[in-house]
Amino acid sequence: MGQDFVEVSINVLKLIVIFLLIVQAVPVLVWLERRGSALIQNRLGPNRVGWMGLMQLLADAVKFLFKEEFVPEKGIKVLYYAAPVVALIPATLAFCAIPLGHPIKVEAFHMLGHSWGPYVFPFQGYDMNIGIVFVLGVSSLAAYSLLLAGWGSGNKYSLLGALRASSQVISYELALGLAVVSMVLFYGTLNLSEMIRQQQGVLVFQAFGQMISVPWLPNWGIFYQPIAAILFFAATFAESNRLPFDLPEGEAELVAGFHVEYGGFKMLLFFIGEYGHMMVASALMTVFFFGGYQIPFVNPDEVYQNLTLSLGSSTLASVVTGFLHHLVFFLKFAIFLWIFIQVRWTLPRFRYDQLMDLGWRTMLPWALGNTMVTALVIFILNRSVGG
Amino acid sequence: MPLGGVFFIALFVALFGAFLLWLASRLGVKVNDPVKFESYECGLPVEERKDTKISVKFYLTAILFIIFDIEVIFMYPWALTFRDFLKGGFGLFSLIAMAAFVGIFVFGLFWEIRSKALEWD
Amino acid sequence: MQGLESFFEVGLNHYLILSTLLFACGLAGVLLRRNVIVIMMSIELMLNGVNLSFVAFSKYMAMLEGQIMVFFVMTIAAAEAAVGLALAVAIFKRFREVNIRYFEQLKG
Amino acid sequence: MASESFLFWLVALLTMAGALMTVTLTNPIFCALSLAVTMVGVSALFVTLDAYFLAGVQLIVYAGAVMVLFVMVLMLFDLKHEVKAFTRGIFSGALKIATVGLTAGLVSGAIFATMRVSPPTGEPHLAPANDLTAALGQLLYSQYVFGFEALGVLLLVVAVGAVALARSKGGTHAGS
Repeated sequence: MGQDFVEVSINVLKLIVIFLLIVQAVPVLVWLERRGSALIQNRLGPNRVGWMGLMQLLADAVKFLFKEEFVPEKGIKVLYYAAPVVALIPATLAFCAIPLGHPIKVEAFHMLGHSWGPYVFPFQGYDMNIGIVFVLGVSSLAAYSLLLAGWGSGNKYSLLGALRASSQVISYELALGLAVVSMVLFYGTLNLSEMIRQQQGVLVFQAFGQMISVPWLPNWGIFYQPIAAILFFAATFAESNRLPFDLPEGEAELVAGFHVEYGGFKMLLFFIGEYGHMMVASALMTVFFFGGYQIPFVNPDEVYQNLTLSLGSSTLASVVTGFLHHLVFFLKFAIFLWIFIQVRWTLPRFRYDQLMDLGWRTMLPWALGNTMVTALVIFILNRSVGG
Repeated sequence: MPLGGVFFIALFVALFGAFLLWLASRLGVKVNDPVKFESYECGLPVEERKDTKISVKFYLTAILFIIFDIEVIFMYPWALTFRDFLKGGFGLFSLIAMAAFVGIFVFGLFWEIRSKALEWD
Repeated sequence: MQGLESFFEVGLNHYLILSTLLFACGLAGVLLRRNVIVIMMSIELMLNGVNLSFVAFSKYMAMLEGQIMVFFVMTIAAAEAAVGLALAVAIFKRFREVNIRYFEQLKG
Repeated sequence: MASESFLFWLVALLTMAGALMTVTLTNPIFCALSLAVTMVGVSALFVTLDAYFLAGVQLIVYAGAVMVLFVMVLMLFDLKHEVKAFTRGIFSGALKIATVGLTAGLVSGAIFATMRVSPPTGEPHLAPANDLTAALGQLLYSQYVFGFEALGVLLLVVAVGAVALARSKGGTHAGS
């Protein structure tokens, strides 16, 4: 964690703030989803409570808090209550590992008769050197929450919904993993910060010993790996059980999927988990394919140096740089969240066999092919360099 | 690696969720009505069957997932070190080794597709 | 203080003892349980104990071979789980129960 | 380092609790869930041993795939609380427990004896973490490449075999 008291407490605080951000973002996203769907369907959506209906979700949360709590007769109490709590953990753990801004450097300073620092705080919960493997590993635990809910509520529809959901999640994890493999192959690292660092500046690559540069495009992963981007994004839709892949919740067949028996605040916790997955997916899209927190064409270190010159204090400049880049990250991130919402209200639902077909027979071969072609291209381009 | 941080936030989240659930159970009203505790099946009388038929496909999918997942996992260290092998002059060797592995993978995948193990109907 | 030192200075010994205990738990499960699936879970437990000792040795002897071995063991464990569960499902379809005794009936 | 050893004891406790519950609980679903806890604990132990990549693999393969399969199969079977979870016979049971205890005691004794004779000298350090994963890959795809390919074949065989087994009609005799 850290070396001294200040570092440890800041790191702890950072984790809590990130978690609270996830929780706070959910009402905003739900509001956005309802207003957005209304916009798409030519309705108004919630607009009475507060400005533009923004307080609606707060009112809903309070209402949820006052709903009656009960366990269904056939349910297993421990599992029934554990499921919504477990639903929160994977998304939070994964999100904490994603870099959200440029690391903040704090110069040594004196306070309370001690000298502290210098410190470097990464703008993320914790900097994992195996970054992406950790994120995938933690997200693969998400299946437990589904299965616990399905089994714990003692209802055959929720069990069916849970089985559907978890086999859908695991089916698409393969294509997801292979898309990530091609990104790892391309960047040559598992660390997310390092991946972002490699996407600096304008599009430059080496081919047959020559540097080819495209000055009007940023050096983003999407231009090298468009197929991986499409596969990854599609797979994350399935991973977070969103339309068009929300078969586990197909109302016409399964009542409401694995959370039929859940109401009130437990339901809200499931919601937070689901939106958390959406946020992790959007953040990973940003990191892998869209330069992470970096401003296109601009080197964060240059921003930092210029700010240091104009502001005078390097600590302050570092903080400003960090938050500036966080803002950029947030913009990119928000665009993907909006795409999630837009897609939900645009595309119809798949049939379950089509869903499985798409995962196993279309996306998996494409992802495999993409990985091998990437390796081949890297091999060919680099071989003629060395001679 | 910040194992402490991971444990801390996991514990924090769990306690946060548990606290909210506890709070909700304190604040809510309790009305005792036996019908409420029945399984929810859209209001129809609950139909009790001894053996709810669950398709064995779910579990077949899970088995195939495990096997292919391991094959994908094996590709991570390879993807990570492919450039090192290239620099060391063993790029072709590494590529062929993985191509053979992927060949086996693809063979398995096509066998499963042909044997209709992946077909849902 | 001998005891406190061994509490604060975690070394190879601690990991090995822990791995032994995990292995013993798994062994007890295999010997004592009747449910085939629980027996298979106990086998996974034993394999995990062994993996732990491999990784511990790999660190304290600074050799990566231990980790390679764990990779292989994990693969084989997963393969074993896949085939074992397929067998258990076959047994269950026939007898509606997964007691280990029914495996005696598995012949030609 | 006090904090590191504290973490070790915490994780070790978690892991052992999961392992004991796996063996003693009578509801198989709870057994599987506690085994999942053990798997996560072992993954954390791998982290304390600097095997970061293996820790991730442990999470993905064991906790995320194998245990999910176990839980799914148990739900498929819908096994209720087991009345006879343990094998019969007090005498044979005691004998079995004694065997297990003896094994554990023997191995622990051997560990203590060995360590007293030749304690591990210092703490040799491997390469830094990111390079460690790369080093693992380099070793796996150079020296152990044959084993790797053999595992590919093994997985193919398992995929074919498991599907064939699972799709069989069940039962041991044709037409039964």
